[in-house]
Amino acid sequence: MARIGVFICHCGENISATVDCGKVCEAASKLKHVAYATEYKYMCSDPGQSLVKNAIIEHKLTGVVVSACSPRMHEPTFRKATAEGGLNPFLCEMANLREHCSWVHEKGEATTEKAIDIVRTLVEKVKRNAALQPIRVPVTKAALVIGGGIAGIQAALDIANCGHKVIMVERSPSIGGHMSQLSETFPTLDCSQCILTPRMVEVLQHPNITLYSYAEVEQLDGFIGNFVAKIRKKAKSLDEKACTGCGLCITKCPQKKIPNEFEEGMGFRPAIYVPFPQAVPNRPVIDKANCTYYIKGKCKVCEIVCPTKAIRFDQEDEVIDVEVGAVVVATGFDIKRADFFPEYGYGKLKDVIDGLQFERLASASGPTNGEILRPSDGQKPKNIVFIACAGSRDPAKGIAYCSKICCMYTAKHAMLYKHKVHEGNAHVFYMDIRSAGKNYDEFVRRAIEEDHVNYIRGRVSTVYERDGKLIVKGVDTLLGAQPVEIVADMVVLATAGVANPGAEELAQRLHVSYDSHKFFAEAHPKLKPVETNTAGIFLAGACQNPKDIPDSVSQASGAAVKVAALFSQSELTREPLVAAVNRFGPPLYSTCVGCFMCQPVCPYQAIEREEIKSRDGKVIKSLAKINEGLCQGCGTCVALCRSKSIDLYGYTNEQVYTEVVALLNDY
Amino acid sequence: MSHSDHHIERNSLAAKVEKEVEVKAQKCYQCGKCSAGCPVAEDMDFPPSMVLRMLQTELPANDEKILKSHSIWLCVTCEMCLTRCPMEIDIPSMMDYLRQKSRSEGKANPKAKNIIAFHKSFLSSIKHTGRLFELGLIIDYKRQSLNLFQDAGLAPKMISRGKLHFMPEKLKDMAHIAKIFKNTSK
Amino acid sequence: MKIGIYPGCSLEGSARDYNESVFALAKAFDIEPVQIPDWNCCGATAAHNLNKELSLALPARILALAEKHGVDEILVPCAACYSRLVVTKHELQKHPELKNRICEVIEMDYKGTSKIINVIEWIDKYIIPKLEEKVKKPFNYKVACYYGCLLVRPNKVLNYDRVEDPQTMDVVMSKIGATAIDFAFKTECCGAGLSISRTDIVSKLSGKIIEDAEHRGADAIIVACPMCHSNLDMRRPDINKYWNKEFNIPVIFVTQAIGLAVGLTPAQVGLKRHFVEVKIS
Amino acid sequence: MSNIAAKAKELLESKAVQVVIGYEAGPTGVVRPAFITDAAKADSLIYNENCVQNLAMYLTKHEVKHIGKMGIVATLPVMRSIMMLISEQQVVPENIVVLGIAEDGKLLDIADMNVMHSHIEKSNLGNPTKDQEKLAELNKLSIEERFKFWEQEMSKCIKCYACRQSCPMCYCIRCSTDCNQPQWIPVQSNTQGNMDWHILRAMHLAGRCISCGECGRACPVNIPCHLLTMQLSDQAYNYFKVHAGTSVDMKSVMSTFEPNDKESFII
Amino acid sequence: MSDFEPKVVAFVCNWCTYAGADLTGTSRIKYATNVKIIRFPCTGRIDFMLLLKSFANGADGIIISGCHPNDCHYTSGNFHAKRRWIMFKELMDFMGIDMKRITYSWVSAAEGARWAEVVNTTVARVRELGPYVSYQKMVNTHIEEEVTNE
Repeated sequence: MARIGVFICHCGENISATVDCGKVCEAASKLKHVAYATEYKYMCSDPGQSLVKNAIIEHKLTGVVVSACSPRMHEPTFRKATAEGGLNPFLCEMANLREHCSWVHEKGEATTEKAIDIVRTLVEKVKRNAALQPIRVPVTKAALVIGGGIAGIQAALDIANCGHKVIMVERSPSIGGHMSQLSETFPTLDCSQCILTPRMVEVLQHPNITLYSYAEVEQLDGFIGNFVAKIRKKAKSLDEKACTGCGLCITKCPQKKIPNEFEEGMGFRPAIYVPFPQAVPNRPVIDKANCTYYIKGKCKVCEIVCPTKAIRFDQEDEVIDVEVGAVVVATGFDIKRADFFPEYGYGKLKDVIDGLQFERLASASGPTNGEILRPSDGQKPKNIVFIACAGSRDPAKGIAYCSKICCMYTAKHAMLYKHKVHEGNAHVFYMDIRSAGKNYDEFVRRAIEEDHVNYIRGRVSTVYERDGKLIVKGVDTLLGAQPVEIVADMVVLATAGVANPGAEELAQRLHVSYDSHKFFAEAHPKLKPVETNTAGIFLAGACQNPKDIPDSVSQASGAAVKVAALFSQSELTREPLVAAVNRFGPPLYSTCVGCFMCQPVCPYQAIEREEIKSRDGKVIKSLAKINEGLCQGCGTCVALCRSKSIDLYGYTNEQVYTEVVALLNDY
Repeated sequence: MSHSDHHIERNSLAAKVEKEVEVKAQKCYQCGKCSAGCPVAEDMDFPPSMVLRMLQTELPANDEKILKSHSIWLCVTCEMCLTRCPMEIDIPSMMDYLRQKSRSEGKANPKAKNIIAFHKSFLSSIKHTGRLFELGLIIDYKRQSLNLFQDAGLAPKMISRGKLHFMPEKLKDMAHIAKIFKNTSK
Repeated sequence: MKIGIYPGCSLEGSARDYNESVFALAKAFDIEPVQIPDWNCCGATAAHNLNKELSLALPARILALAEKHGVDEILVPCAACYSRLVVTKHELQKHPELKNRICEVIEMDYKGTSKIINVIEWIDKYIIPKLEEKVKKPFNYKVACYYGCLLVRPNKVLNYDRVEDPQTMDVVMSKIGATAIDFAFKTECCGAGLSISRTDIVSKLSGKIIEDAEHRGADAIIVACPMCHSNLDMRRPDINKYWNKEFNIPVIFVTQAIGLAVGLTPAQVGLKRHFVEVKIS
Repeated sequence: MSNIAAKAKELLESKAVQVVIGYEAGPTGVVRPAFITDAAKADSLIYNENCVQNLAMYLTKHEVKHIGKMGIVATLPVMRSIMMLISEQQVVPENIVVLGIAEDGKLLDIADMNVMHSHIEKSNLGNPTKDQEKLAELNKLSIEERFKFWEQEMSKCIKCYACRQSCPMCYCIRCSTDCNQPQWIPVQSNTQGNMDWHILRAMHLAGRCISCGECGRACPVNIPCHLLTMQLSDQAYNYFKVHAGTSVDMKSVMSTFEPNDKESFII
Repeated sequence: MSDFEPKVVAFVCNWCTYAGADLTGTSRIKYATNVKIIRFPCTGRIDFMLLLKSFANGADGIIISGCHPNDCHYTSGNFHAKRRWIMFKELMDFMGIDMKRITYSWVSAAEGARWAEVVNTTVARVRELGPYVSYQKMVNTHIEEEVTNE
């Protein structure tokens, strides 16, 4: 038999000024199963809380209704007091007599009546509350960082420095990401490699970080605190322990004409290679698709010249399982290539290049040793045109968003060009200059005012070649949309930043959501920019949307803190207000019929498939199962389930139904 | 209370363009790519992106300027603007509408006299013969535009090459064509 | 499959050369396209500039006539007529109410069942498969294929070839031995319907096209549109005057070039009717 | 022997299926469902315009399922039901062979679900004409008149749940009507509770009803309850451009959404 | 009917409208006492049957309110709810159940004044419509009397 205690708070006079608390108390005491009702001036004060605790013990209460302010204010307070009184904290409910009653109504009969209705409703609800136990989940204190660009590096170092193990997986042979390709960085024009490489080395040497380069995450199972990742370590055809990184194999490899990815196709590399001299780890891999031995079965020059006999042609991919408690996704972004722009030359015009190619041209370690020379004939361009928003903010091409970084890097490119080719002219076609950031706008102004970059507001319609020159047909919209034609030697497209190829598949493997542009989706656009909808998986850097270096690093540190917070306890405790599918003994097992229509409804991928098998392994029944590690308790699946087989603790069907009935009927 | 309830009855030219040819001027963010690629932009008083900007203001003075502009008559419907417009704004359809509107309100730019005279001669040729009678078209155009000596040397050369007929080729069912013209004259 | 042809007004007059070459080529390949009986003018630029309903009704009559006579596929050699017909079909398909209204106007049934093809598609489908065996005199010239506006735009409606740097005509020309040069003005406008009313603009725009083709060393400009042809060929004296230059590059219809390659005489394909002398044959 | 019977015979003989669900003439000549397990008895299968029952409901019944692989004579609504049942994981495509019937009564060659998909895509997926007319008629009434109409109809309901039993999409092993904590639908029959039931049923079929009209035919007191689900079929298409039962992996109307779903009533 | 005080039940989500209604309180904005709130985690949790049960138990009007689109605490619960209400509304319309008795709204945690407005307009409208007897009285009609009527 339920024994409910009702505690009516005056909140000074905040409630009692318009609600006749005495009358509410009297009405409450007459409600069925109310064993005790009292009123007090400040229920949240220490004596007020003691009143609750003592009453629980004294009156052997089985449920508590504190009729005071909003539960959003003091529910934790009174649940704690209830627990201290020896009752399960989830057997305490609050009736909101202040924000929803005394403060919004005038003093009078109707206000008091409403207060009584509210109290009665919560009394009926609390009778049906269950003694819930917090959900405890063990936490594996190791983090998986996917992607070894600047965001992944930052996240990995921050987590490792908190004393936790980190496993970093990088798809290419070296970490460093796009940042390692950059020449200088805005808005300070310091050398990218100079600030990045020390951190790359730190990753390699950190005792808490295990680096798997040339590896990919194939599968991720489990849930927050308890993930198992399957990692494919692609065969490098190399015994990494034996290799000393002397580089002899690289110089001797006869296959030398493979377009160099790191140089954005503007240089060549052999089949056995390290992507760039400062690569980490600085050990070569054999690109099987282009290696003569793998193609024709003959060659083995590298094996012959290797002084330590480190080449392993028979090496196979290795797939390993790692257990981690959290995942940071930092897979970065890609850019649209010049061939995305038929009107600018279909990628057939050699001197129409993209921003990353320009970075390599401007880089001291690049194919031209930092000289700006155009790809077609190696001449120094006297007239250069930069086209901003090439692909970005272009719904017709399927990209409606602003890529955010192009305004800044275009200004940087123009500036670098002017610094290197003093006599040259740099023109920038732009639509808007978006340079919000510390010292950003000053940087753009410097390009215009000090380096005399010619900024023209308008888009380019077409670029075509004539006598080795590029004719750029644009417009100056600030001069009444006057057509502008520039005869240029080179054109640089600030192409849109896009999701990495394979981002969608990875998102599916990780069970995190992604947006229509295949960028990973944050859990909340404002308040959870680092979290994904899957608990325990966090985002860092440009895999979420195009970002510059400072933003990527900040977000990476944010993600690291989320991971560190998660790892600060050995067990994860969660409010047990989660959904559950009913279960019974055989032969019914559950009323769930396994239509799985609830699955797509769940924003957290918390609904799994459970198969009940007979002793001989035959599936007797398939039914939905809620992973309470993932469920956040929104209850959308509950309302959707036709057979009412799912229910939500704290807001069960019985509870909410009773609330409706109790609110509308006097008992 | 809802945001959609706040619709004010708009009576601007932009609103009419939106209603009649489903072209939303507000979509234009003034990148100018249309003007950059337009073959006749440099001859126009207002290049296409300017026309869109003027529409966006929804000011009667600008609406008036558009309808009285030379630009709308110079547009040759080459469709380059639409092809390259990042917002896929159908400028050619919009121009068609503006031309018709300009003429029905008697606001056609005097500089476009020849262009309009040509179009009118063209249609009247079809109206009378069902097909284009080129010699008739030229004679009628000269009459309408008063450019009596234009292209004087062209016709004899065409005739000598068998490219100009002296008699129009008439349709059998001319009554049908007449009916179509009647049914579409507003 | 019944193939009809809608020649359009130009082909009956100023573009007789094009007409002759289309029919001569068809005959050489044993094809007999049937003219859509009692066809009318499509309305061209004038109609859609001045009267939207008329600009749909005139092509709708042509399409309805084709349907009435059981034509499954209509060849429209004139790029301008092609564009008007395809756009009309598209508009009426997209707006059923408009379709009903236009049916009332033309007092005919219209369903939209006939397929409309341009001359390149026609060549691709009916000429190319038998071309190799028939080529007698390879067309060994450097050519600039000029597509103009209406063969490729509006590309979302026409859905034909790629809109920037189209290739179909280049491919066709390469099949008869020609070398198609890369050409910056493939789809730039020639000035179109302003030919008579604003000859100055046409001279400027067409001149740019001719200048670029000559500059790149082309022996001929290949076209598939009578309007482009008349602007580049018939207007040549005006163009030369405007540019103060002597451009001599001939402008040849794609059907004429193929005709010559398969052994038709210059007269058979109407070359004699050109203003700019065609010295190649 | 009809094509259907021949095909059924062939399937049974080759052991491609263990049972064929179809129609046969009962002793009084009334059409009834038939479950043929013996090839020799396949002859009794018929198909004519009286064969209107939606046989798909048997596909989820244990008594039929346990026999083995099932062949099923399937008109358009049955085919659409099968698509729904597959998409809702109640039927495994490998377990059934569809003897599709075209609109003209001819046997279709439904080799697999892709073939069935393209056949369904080509068909008219709207509500049957006579029901459309009735819907239009009701939609023309004033709101008070509609309420009167349904109040009158609902008062006749005897809560026999034949509508539920006959519906292939009502395959739950426990219906929400059988829930008593809380008791969503009152056990006894009164107009309000009856209406609650029919609203609940229609909502549970929103975006799932394939317009077979079986529920209406099954009702012993002739409540046109199929109009409720059909109205929602129309609306599901109207709002979300989804016809139920067209493919094996259709996006369910009620468990998916588009951020820009249009409505005009939320302020 | 002038002394008719409508009973209105409000089903609101915890994160937006419940918090918004709290703000109405902290801002001391007054509204009609007729509305009583039931808290849900999310509009996605609100079962349409609860609406029918409300009417059956004497409610004359109902308010459903949650986070504005894109603001859902659970990212998509309100979108699912929106679909559900679209279908529900169409069904109710078809059955002649007056949708003027149900207000659907998005009220954010910052819209305290808006909540008061939603409540007051709903109460005023329902007051106009009068008690929902046509629904409530149905509980007393049943098969026997209808059959005999036929």
